[in-house]
Amino acid sequence: MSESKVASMAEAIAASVHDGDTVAIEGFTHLISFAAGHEIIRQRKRDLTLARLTPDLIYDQMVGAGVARKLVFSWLGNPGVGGLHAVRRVTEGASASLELEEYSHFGMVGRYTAGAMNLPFFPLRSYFETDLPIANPLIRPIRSPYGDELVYAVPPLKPDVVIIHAQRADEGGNTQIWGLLGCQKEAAFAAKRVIVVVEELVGEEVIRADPNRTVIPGLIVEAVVVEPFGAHPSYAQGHYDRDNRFYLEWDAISRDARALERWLEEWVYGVTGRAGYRAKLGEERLASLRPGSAPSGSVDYGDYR
Amino acid sequence: MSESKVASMAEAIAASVHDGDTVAIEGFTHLISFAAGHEIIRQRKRDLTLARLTPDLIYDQMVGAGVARKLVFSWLGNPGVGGLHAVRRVTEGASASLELEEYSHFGMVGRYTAGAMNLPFFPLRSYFETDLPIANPLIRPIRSPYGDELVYAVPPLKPDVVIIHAQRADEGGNTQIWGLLGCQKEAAFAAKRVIVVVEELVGEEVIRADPNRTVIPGLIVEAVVVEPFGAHPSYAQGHYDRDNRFYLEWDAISRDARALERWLEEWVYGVTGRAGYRAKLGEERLASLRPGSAPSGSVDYGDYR
Amino acid sequence: MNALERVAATDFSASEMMIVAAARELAGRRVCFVGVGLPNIAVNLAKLTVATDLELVYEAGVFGARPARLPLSIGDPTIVTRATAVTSMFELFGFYLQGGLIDVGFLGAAQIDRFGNINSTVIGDYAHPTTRLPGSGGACEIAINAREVFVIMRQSRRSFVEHIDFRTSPGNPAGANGARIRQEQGWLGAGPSVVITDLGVYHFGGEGVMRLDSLHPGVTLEDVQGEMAWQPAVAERLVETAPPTAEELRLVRDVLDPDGIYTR
Amino acid sequence: MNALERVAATDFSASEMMIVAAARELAGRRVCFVGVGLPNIAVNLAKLTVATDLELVYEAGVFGARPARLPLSIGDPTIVTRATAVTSMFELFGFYLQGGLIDVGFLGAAQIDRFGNINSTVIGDYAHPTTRLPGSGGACEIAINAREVFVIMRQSRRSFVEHIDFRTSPGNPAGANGARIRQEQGWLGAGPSVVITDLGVYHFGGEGVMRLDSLHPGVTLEDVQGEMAWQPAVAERLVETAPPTAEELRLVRDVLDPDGIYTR
Repeated sequence: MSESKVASMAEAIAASVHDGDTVAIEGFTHLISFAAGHEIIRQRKRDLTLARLTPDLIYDQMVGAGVARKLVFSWLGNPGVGGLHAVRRVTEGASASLELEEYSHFGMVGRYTAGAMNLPFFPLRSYFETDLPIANPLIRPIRSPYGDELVYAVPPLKPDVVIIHAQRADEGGNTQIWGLLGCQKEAAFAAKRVIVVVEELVGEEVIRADPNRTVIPGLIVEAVVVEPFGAHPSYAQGHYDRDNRFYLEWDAISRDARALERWLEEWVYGVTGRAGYRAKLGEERLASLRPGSAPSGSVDYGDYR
Repeated sequence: MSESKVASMAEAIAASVHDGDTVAIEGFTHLISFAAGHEIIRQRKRDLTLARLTPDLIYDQMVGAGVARKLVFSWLGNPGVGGLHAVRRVTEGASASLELEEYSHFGMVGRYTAGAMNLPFFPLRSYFETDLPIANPLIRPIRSPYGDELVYAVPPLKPDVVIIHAQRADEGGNTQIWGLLGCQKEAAFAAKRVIVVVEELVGEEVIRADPNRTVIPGLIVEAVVVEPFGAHPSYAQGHYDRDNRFYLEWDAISRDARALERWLEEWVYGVTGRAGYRAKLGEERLASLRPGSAPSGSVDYGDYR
Repeated sequence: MNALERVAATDFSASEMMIVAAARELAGRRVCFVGVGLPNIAVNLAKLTVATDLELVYEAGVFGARPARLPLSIGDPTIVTRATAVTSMFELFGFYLQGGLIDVGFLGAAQIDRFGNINSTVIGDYAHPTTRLPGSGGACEIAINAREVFVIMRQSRRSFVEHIDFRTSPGNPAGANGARIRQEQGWLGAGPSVVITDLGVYHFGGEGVMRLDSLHPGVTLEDVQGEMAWQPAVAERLVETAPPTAEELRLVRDVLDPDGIYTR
Repeated sequence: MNALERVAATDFSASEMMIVAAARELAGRRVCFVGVGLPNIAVNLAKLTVATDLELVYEAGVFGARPARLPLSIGDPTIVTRATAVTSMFELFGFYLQGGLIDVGFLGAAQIDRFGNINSTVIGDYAHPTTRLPGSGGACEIAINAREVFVIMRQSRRSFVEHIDFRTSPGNPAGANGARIRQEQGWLGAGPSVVITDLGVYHFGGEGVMRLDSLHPGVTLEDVQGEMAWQPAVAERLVETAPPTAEELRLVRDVLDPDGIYTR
């Protein structure tokens, strides 16, 4: 772990995300890097293909801000609240302008897995007797070489950039996550470039004390960005809760293109990075999201000399 | 977690392992259930198909004791020492009598994974330009439905019984492992019946304090057997070291069919279960294998109310 | 008085009746794939009443959840803390669901037909829809790989339709053609087996067609026929759903949804 | 005096020369798939000398190992404690190796031919062999998926053969046919690129044939020809391998293998 990969968010996004790239900000409900999404908006990236199982508020904001050309996804919504209205505005009706490439959850997981494993396809028992292979001709049947059974295949997904939020990493990018793991590991290994955003930068010895907890090795990481509350309004297990108030507020904001524009002005373009966003949210709001304590306990790896 | 699945090794093996079954005692170098293997020998099971990436000393002992009809494997040897002589005696020359079904490591891992996932095959980039698909016609080429690329497929492996040694489990069979994970999880999910053997039985609250550490859910576990040092002479991370002296000694024992028979008499048939084996090894020998301490540290899951 | 007004005249809500009816259908089931909202409450009610050994699996990657509060979403941190196991989605969908460990999966739907085919993708044309819905998520693999599927949804002429606009999840694969398809494709599951609505409960007959088996208290056959686009098959002995017991209502109101988020 | 006796007359062993030569070949490489024994010492020597940024990956599932003692096997607990990451074999073989992250894999061999095809399966007929060897383990996927492969083995007429008895791992896929095969099968790797023996060092030419490039101190071309079953291609400028430096020997003897398990 020789050199440090620590960078500012502005540096990391400028260096790794280019117009036209396929970008995946992953994390299933948990650990969604809103901080990175906002920086991409601020840097006015264009023509991005945004991949993600669940285009959440963050992609609704990015689509609303005009960075995206296309979505690759499996479930489109504001979880527990309703629809994504900025996305709906450009996908419904005669003037639908956002390209969609649609799978199921396991199909997306399989695509990242095939990408990570350098496989030309991933097989799964899904899609039988549905219209999904018609809507998306990249979902293709394949016969087993044993007994002629039919399954479906999805193609590998290898994003140019994958951005992962995590509880902690060391300077070399060795990253540990607990709580929901989603498909962050598969997505990161499938990526050409990985940016890790963390709540906390820790010493290498903290990572090395519990190597089974490491989800992403520094080997595949381009940059480590330290951004406490960087997943707000989503959550970071053990650090803060989902800020549900914002998920509810977004429903109203996103229904109105001009309200959305004002929100971006105020909370994205108008703040100085994530520090500005945190300051604007205020200490009290952030403190109200802190959970009580539920320690994992420690196990012993043994010292073998 | 209503009823307890705790059983004695004799009960668990009698209930789950039947003559003619396919049995996998998994664990890569780490956590190999010698205790279960010895009980299978003691109960004089016959015609077993033994599956395992690395038929180690335990399968050499089981083959020497006459329980096996066939091996399914990827690497045959006494790791760091040399060959498995009991296996060699029945696989070399004109009178070779043990059936072999041979893959590579990743092929075996892929077979368990396909078994666990109920897939009719698992694709991998292996076997190109080798004689393995000739030696084993179950290794078959398959064309990608994207761009016509060729990869190889292996068929699912669904053992009747998979036996896993672990550091700890609760009464319901929820099992936690740290250190090398091998392919125990994939093998266990592929199995019809799973026996978990543990160093330590812990309360449900210990497991629930660190749910990301759980490798095997009680849902798929038939029986939990408590057997400290049950992986000896292999090792259990944090509990004891590999007893390399025995790996070296076995080389000489297994070269001579009669010495092997005497060893089985003394250490398997002649002891009363694993407790007898531990007593015979002696406190001093066991104590010499204990490592120093290297704690993982604790993380906080947060209490969300 | 229309159906919903008549139901409103009882001392429980239509949502409460749906939840209670769904919970009762879980009797004897062991492992359930949980969605948030009505299914979450139904499953937890079953665990407290008819299926005390029920194990809950959340698609976010949680087995054996023990939530300390009502989860706000399917990935709420409260389902993680003190769970039995937390795992990747690869493993959850691959080993648990596709591996055949799930007895019952719950699905909602925007549209359903008499065969249990479900649309949760678009209303209108796929390329230029009038309404863009969430899409499959895990629904299509749940429908195929769970041993059986319970559908829970409100009933209307717009949702119980003759032809769905998009087939997101396959229906009940019974009948001769279904048997062939299932064998050729190695399906584990029986597809949708129960549909629970605010008006009644349906099961599927041998030919894979939805059959009305019970009407919730205060609902007539005419009410049901008025809220669907086809003439339903009706059980020979159409019964009235037993109303929620006092204990069921207490559990729903005091324990599972004290703020009435899902049940009012 | 034969070759090995002449080598013995130097102040370092043939094993030490092999290790040092192998370590030097790792200059500029970043990620190495480590086998235990000679490769382990070679890789660790490289990390202390010519490739200080080298990352070690063990097939047992360990990345960034920091062993506190010489590991007894490829799965020794000392490679786990204080490693950077420990993972399943599915992930290790799938994401790290097949995913293309490994620059160099090390293989041993019972037999090798001039194209670098390797046998570690059987001597004799497959069904009734005279010697049953370990088999592939990970060798066949390492040969295909590592960006390049270093072979380290002792040389003799029994091991450097005209025709190997079983092809466990494919050789160097250079030349026209190789290019076609590689594209059709999407190979990432260049196959075996270096063979280091107790007598010398070989690389592979454009046609994928092993070429003797250097002779260890005290070894002659005749010695080498005496220990292989074919007439080797020889570099235009055949050189003598630089003998181990005092520092290289100190590291091997005092730091990496103080008990002389692998190097005497």
